[in-house]
Amino acid sequence: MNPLLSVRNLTVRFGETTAVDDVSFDLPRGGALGIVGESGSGKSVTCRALMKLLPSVAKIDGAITFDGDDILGASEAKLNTLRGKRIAMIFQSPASHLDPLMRIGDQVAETLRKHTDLKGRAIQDEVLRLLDVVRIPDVQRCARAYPHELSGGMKQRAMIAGALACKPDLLLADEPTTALDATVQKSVLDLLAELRRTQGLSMIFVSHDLGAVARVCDDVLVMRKSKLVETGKIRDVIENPQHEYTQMLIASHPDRLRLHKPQDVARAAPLFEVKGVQIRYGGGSILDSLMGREGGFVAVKGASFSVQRGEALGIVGESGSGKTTLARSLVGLVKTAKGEILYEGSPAEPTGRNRAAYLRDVQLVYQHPYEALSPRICIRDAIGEPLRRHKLCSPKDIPAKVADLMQQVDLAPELGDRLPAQLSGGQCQRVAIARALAMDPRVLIADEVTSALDVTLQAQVMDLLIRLQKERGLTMIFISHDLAVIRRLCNSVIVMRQGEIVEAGPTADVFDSPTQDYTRTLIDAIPRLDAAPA
Amino acid sequence: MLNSRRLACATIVAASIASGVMAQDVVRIASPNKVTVLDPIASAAAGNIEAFGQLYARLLRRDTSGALQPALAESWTVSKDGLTYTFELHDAKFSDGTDITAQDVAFSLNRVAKDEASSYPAAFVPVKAFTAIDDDTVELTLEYPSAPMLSYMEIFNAGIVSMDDVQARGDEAFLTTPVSSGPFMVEVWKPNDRLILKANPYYWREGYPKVAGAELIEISDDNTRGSMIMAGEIDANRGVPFAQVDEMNANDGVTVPLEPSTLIYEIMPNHAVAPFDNINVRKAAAMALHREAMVKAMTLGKAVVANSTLPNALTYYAADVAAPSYDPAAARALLEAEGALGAEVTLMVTPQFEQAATLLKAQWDAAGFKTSVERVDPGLWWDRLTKGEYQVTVNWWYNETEDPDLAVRWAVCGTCGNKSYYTNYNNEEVNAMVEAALREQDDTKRSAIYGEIQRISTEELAQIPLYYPPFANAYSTRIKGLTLTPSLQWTLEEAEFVE
Amino acid sequence: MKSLRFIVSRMLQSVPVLFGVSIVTFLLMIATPGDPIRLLVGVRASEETIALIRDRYGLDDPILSQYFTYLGNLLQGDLGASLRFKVPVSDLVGQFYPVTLFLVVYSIILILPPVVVLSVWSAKRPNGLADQVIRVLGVMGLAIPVFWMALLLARFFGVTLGWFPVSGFGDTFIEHLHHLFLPALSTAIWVIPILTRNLRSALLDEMNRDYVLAGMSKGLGEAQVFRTHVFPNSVLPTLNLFAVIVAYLLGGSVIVETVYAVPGMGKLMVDSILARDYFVVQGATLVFALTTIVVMLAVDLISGLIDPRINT
Amino acid sequence: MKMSPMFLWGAGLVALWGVIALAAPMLATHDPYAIDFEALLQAPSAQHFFGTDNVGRDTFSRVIYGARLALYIGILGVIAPMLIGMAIGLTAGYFGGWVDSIAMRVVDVAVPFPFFVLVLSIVAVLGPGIENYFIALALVGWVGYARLARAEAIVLRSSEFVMAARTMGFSHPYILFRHVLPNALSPVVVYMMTDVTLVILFGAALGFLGMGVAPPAAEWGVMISEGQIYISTAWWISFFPGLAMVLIGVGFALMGDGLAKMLRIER
Repeated sequence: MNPLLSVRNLTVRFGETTAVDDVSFDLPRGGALGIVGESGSGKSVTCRALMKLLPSVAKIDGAITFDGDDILGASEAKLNTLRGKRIAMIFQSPASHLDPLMRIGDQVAETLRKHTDLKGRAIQDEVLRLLDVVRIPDVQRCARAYPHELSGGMKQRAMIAGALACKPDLLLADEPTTALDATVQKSVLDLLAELRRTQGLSMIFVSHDLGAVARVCDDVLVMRKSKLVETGKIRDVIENPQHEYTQMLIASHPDRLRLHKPQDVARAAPLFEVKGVQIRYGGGSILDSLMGREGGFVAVKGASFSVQRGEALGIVGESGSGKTTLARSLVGLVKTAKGEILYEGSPAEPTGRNRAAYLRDVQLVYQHPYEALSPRICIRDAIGEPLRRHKLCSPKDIPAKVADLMQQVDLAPELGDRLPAQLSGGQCQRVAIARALAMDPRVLIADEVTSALDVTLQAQVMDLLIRLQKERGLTMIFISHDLAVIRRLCNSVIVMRQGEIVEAGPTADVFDSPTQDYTRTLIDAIPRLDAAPA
Repeated sequence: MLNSRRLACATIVAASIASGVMAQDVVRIASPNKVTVLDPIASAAAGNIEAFGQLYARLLRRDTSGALQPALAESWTVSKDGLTYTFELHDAKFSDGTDITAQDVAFSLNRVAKDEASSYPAAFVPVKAFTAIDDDTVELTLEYPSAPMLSYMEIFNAGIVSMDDVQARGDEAFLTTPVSSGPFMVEVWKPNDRLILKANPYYWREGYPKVAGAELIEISDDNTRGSMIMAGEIDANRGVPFAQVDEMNANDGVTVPLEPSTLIYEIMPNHAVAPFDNINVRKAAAMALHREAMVKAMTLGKAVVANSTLPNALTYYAADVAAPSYDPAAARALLEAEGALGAEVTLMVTPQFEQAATLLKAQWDAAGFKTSVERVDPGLWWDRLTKGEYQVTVNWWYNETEDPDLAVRWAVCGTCGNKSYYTNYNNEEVNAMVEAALREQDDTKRSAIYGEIQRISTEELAQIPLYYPPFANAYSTRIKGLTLTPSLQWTLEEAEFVE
Repeated sequence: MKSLRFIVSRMLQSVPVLFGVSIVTFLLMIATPGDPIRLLVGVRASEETIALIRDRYGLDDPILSQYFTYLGNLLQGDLGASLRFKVPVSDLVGQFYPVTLFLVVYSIILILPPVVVLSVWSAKRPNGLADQVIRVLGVMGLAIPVFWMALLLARFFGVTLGWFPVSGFGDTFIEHLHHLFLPALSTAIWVIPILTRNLRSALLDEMNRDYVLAGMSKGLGEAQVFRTHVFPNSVLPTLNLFAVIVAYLLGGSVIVETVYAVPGMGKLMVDSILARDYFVVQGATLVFALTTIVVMLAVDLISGLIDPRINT
Repeated sequence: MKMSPMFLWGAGLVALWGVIALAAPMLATHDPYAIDFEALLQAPSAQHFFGTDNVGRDTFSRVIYGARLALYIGILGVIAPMLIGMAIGLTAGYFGGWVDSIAMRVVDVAVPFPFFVLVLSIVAVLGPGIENYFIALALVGWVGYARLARAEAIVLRSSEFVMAARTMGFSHPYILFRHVLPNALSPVVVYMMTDVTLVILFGAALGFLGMGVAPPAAEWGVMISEGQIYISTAWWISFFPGLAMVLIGVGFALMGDGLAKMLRIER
């Protein structure tokens, strides 16, 4: 029986650059194929080529045959009868792939209107049914809602519902879970796996995360630098990877990283003490004061914890749990409404008079590598800036100091003249770290530093941080939604949920014997390589 | 084909503007001058003058040839000493159907002469009183004789208003629809846009006006008015730039007859401030100018070069006097002699005198002045002029009558209220002669006096005369009998459409 | 309900704004040299007469008391009376405002279709021939002085061809359309390029959005994706610029109104400024300001309708 | 950053005008102010390339010299408003709070003003003339810039790199200049390019309404309005200045579009 989809020597070029280089594979009916690779590996382009959804500048060679139809040869008209009807696609970041001005229901209905003869009422019912299929609660409301009114998980489910509308034979999933919280990610993966069984979907699942692929797929392709490096049954690939890149990929998966033993810390007077800190956004308006209420939205409710010298504290929680807000309050980016922050026993004034002095000790590294650097300042100047402004060393020494810092974070000196936009995410993150180190801080707060990076980069950055902590005896506070990262790096951990600290303690205890169900679900949600397919 | 379209379009426009009335019997006149008030004594601004004549009949009127004719007064007698005038009134009615009585006439004319708010009483200064002898006899008594007094019974503010109405409504009377005694009455007044007139059924003159109505439309832009008349949207265009006269004439359906006026364009030095307080500097300024060439450039040869401080259309106009003629070398020499070489002068002009300003600056600088041009809007111009806050400027003026009395009072008399058109020219001798000439009954003697006035004031360059332009108004060939009299009155009642 | 509260609050906010506008205008007029009375009674009137009438109009009272009298009347909805015509300013506004409003709306109607067509056309193939031509023509339309262009149009369509009136407003609706065609056209010629440029770039931005890809993946085809997704999203930024332009047109129609002798607010304004007719200038400015505020509000409401993320 | 061809064309055109302005004395065939009673309203000829005007001045030379005033008006006329607008807009947007609300109230008052009327009355107050025209523009024109700059500043304020600068203990003024300003500039510059054209045009329009630059200055707007009544008898008087105005406008507009492309940072 011939495969549903067969790809032969697929090559995609954008002008000079070759995005996909001579890729061939088959997908049997009902099969599920994972394509794994890091950003820029060409996996997404491959996926889009299957629908011929590439900009006109792309030059496509090779052959793609879907159920006997030649895709690359087909006319737009012909393709549009396949797209959405027989081949459907779901994307990363549902937020941007849904039209912000159109109701969810209508966007799901679009496919039905286009490809079926359903009319009015019938469409409504079908939409509701689909939304129900993807486990969306309160389908009525959701159908009427606009994208911005739904959570990321709900958006993704809605998009899946739209993809399923016409019972396609093939579902192309392009990083469908990357932007989501761990728990949500897990549930979506489970949903996909289930749909596979129930709807008899064939699926191509593109992801940078082997763990995620392992949950849904039987077979896997590993791509690197637009080439296919390894293919095979997912189990085999995970158990004994042939290609060294695959091996590195697997080695650097949080699940496989050797747990480093954080230096244990003297139970002395804590360096940081946070007492009942409450943080509020908005509020305090005249109206509020008139009505004698506090108003606004409370992001952090009475958080209390302490950090020892040289300790590595992890703060975990899903998006909106207030962990980032809490971190920012430590460096005075947000004012605390209640409670106090003690640094070395005396009240820290991150916004007050001698903030400069305090901030030299306490530095924050941000989540998005590109956005954290001023776009029009070359990275050498970016790193030198604090030195120059705070006169941390004599002007003539600055170049040397900068070079030293760059070398410390493994940045090639020649990158110095580049603008952030001309660097990779990992490099930018290093620049950000180097810039923080320029202040020679004692405390480094890392806010989701790894979450925007590919796994191999994640591993490298983590190693870097560990090394720096050792060398400089830094005290660190890691904020992350990725428990694997936290587990690896931290002595102790705080679990936050909706602005409250729900659990805290030494990492090992929290992970091995969580007292809270919430914590447990978080831990369960960690994508594992050895997890059985859902 | 195009023409028919044009015609169709024209009719639409006409119909639209004439609001219901058939296009062919309403005369549409576009003028840059604005109608701002309807009370004949309240303003002496050009736009209002042009409107007053249509609303308020006077005791006398001028025919199309310009000759004085009986109007509301069918006859009159003047006493030997010239101090008493007696007017016999025609039977006539106001637009509201009430009779125009001697009381109305006396009331109206006394308002002009005596009311403290009367904007231009100059002509009536000698007046002791207007008194109604009986219902149709009015007697005018003077403090002292005034030769031109009879002709003043025709000027724009000598119009007759309804005493009852004015006393009843007060200022209200003139707000929107005054009771009119002239050929037309107000149908609608759209301030700042147009005054729509309709024929006054009670007008004293049988068979007049010949048209059903008229519209005085204010259009500030020369080109717009030009386009309008060429497109057939109006029947008369008040004030065609000389540059466009030939173009308009060439356009079928439009003619631009150059009509006699009492206009004079002149340079106005301020005699109260340096350097033009100095007669020789004024002379130099005059000699620096090639006036013939200037006039040719400014009017394309359509105006006469002025030689006197008074308009050439006036009786007793002295053709023999002359301002110093073009001689830049002499001008420079004169300036040097006066130590005024390189004297800085600021020439204040309104936008309409840009060309003149350019010419003056070029020639004066050539002769050794340092001229800078200051461009102001009319509002500011009047303010500065009347306050005497200027060195030299350019403007025109006209005279209501052919008699020079008002003209000399306006232009060269330092003690007649206007400081010689606010140039502060003040010559005792001239002032005295102005009064004498008014009282003088003998024609030849008056002629001599006015000649002398012109000689002196021109010699002393009270103003530097530039030219005497004709009225250049464009008329549609659809109408005949419409002209603008030298006293700025449209002969609308005579106008009619040609079939 | 929610949007009603929005409207009310915005209207409340506009009160101090109008107050500010009235102060600025008043100061401007006070500072303007030139005597309205002189212009009113004309050349020949003597100083004495002028002084007398100035006094009658209370123009010699101290400035502050003048302003407060004015403000007092204003609060009672009285815009004062014209110095020149002695008629209430509200009457004048009532006479001239509808014309300008008609002209502006007419212009908008002439402007929008070409803007949409042109910008879509040039966005289809960026930097293609059509795009280049449209852009260059646009720049020219922008750079040609309105009054100059207007004059040429008047002479050609009005006089030479005789297709359209070169002046006036007409009485019936049809006549309005006929009379104001050339003025509206002259306005459109320089407004179209501005909006086109704006909408074009908005379209280009939106065409690269992810949801376009998503739409294509549903097999909707370019045309439908453009119609249902790209276009609505592109309209928003243009809408705001549009508001600014409309506001500008309301006050900036001066030139066009002058050239085509349209009896509108622009003409009233300029004439009043030149004649130093203080109260008319103030009243008219306030009306302008109010209109602008309303337009802005309307646009915000519309964007609210289009874009659920904006909460009005 | 690589030059976009559009920018180069525009810049070239503007530069050309710049050269013309500087080299005016060399290029001009006649004294632009010299009147000549013998040569009134002459059609374009070898003698007078662009003909002569109603006082016999050489239109070609006047157009050449006009470039000086045009650039002067255009550039000075936008610089002042730009600086004022940027200063207000950036501070307001960056600091927010009461600073913002005060600035925005001022803007609120300025926005609903009919632009033209305001310029007109300001010119009426100060009297005509280029300098006063600039003042009027500065008093009115800054609003557009302020709004743009503010919008940008608000976005940048909450961007991570500005926060990073804060947490490195830098002062507000420093951050405003080093980090906010450079990234807020591009839309402003683009807007500026269109503004230049409009400013030059407004100059002309004021001339038309009789409030422009005083004669005999060789200013295109004044020339056009002077030539208006000769539109059908001596078209060249107003045509050539008009043409010049279009060409300079095209130059600036192209520059604007080009800059918009170039200032975008591609990743």
